[in-house]
Amino acid sequence: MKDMKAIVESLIFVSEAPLTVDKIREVLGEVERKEIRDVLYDLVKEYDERNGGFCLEEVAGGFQFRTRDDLGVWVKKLKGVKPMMLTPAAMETLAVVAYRQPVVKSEIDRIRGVDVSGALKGLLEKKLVRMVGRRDVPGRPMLYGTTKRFLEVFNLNDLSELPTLRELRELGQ
Amino acid sequence: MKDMKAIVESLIFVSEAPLTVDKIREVLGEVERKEIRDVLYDLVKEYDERNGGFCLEEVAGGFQFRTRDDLGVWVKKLKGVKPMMLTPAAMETLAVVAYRQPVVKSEIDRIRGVDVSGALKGLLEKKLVRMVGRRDVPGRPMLYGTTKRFLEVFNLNDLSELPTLRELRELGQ
Amino acid sequence: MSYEIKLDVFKGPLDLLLYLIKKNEINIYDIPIAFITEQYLEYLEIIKSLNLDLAGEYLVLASTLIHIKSKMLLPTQNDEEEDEFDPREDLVKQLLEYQAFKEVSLNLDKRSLLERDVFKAGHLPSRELDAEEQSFVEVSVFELVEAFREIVSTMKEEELLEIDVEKMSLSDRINEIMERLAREKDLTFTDLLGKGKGRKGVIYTFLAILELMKLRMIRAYQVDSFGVIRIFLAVET
Repeated sequence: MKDMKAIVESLIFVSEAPLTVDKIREVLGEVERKEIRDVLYDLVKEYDERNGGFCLEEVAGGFQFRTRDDLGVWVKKLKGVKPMMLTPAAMETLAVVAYRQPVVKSEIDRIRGVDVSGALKGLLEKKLVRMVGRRDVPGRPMLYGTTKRFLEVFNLNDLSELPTLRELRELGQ
Repeated sequence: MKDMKAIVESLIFVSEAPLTVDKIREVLGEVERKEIRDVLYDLVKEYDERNGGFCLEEVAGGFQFRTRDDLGVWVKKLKGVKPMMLTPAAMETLAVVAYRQPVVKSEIDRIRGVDVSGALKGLLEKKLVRMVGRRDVPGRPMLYGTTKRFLEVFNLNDLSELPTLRELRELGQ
Repeated sequence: MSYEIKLDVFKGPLDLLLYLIKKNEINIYDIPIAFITEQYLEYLEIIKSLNLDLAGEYLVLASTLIHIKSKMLLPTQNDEEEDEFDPREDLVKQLLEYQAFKEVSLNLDKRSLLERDVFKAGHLPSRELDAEEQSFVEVSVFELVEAFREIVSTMKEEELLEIDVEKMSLSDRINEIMERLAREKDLTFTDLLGKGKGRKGVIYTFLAILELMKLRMIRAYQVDSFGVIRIFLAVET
């Protein structure tokens, strides 16, 4: 397809969320996934080498332009916004949800040794955590897991990219 | 300033509206306007030559990344939304306001040969037209003119760049 | 009403305990319970004396520590049993697990977070498209009067008695409304009329709105009939 690289680039550019290969294929019509993927990795490499104000990153199962890591200070100066802050308590709660999902609140409470209601509510509001179902035990408590937004915010492609911790693996479930 | 080009690029990238030289200067601190302008035109040229999915354009007194004109069909396909639609009546009314501003409603009525209340209201709501004052005659009728948003939507840097009436009609589909 | 200060320094009793263990360079697998309990309670006292609200969990852990301490003081009943149960075992397990997650969370925090360290393209917001899909209808003075009548009818009787003549002039109210609109872009009718202004205040506000509409300085719209009435500035400031 003529100009495919430019088209793909423009599609990513206008997307609010990371753009998936499938979505691109939907727009382009009959094009091989492999072909799209090749174009995408070409672009990633090109922006990487250019080392400009932003780069193309594979995140949350899709592709998204993002500002270069070290330019964040300038952007913050422009936007004058307070960055999204997660308190240490929220970050810990999120870590437990991320590694133990699907997980019930009482288990998070137990691990953190505090009532995590407030932190959990904040994470739900920020759409980093969501309810994924109910555990099939008496009382049918709610199960929590992380969202696609969590992957997007933390620059992860999928959950398997979460850094593993030796201690965690040893402790197991 | 080291990396100024990348910084400027990232600032434009994250801006919602076209970014002005003044605003960039505010962020960068003590840098000559001329120096910023040079960097900007460098970038414009670079993107132009690259001929990728988007380019950097000077618009509404600032700079903004925009998808390449001829790729619009693909973007629309992705978004599945209709672009801003202006009825022929609205487009004509807008044209009158643009070319005759500041202008009173009765004058637009006269030129178009109909009562333009409805069309004018729509343009005010879309923020393409605004009230700019009152004419100093009995009844002190309201004067209308175009907005910054008008320049942005029609990709004009300033009013002197206004296309001819025929071109304008084509733009509005 | 108790004055509550959220203490962010410690993330919970386990965090405090870990801190004390680290500070005193204690081997986590062999915690001197008596010593650490004493330290822990001392910290709780300090926190309390600072008038900080202490979550119940801190006290729960304190009692757990005291309980373990007392168990360890008891002479083991059967000396022949070699691998006796260590009363600290559960606590140590819990501390290790918590410590692991604490490390994970610090790791997560070090990543390039979107909207904190990196940013995506600033799109011409899609909310503009949303806004265009709602077609506002300009409301008539008639509908304003109806909304006004409703607000007045819900006011309490004693508010009606209050008469305070020269507190507020119409032009003051007009200026106030214009300033608020310049700041907030659009306001609902009820926002502007507000509560707690008394009947006179409400009337003045209403008159100010009418006057501003007559001058075409502001416009009132609603999405559907009997919907919320929104007031917009009709002139760019």
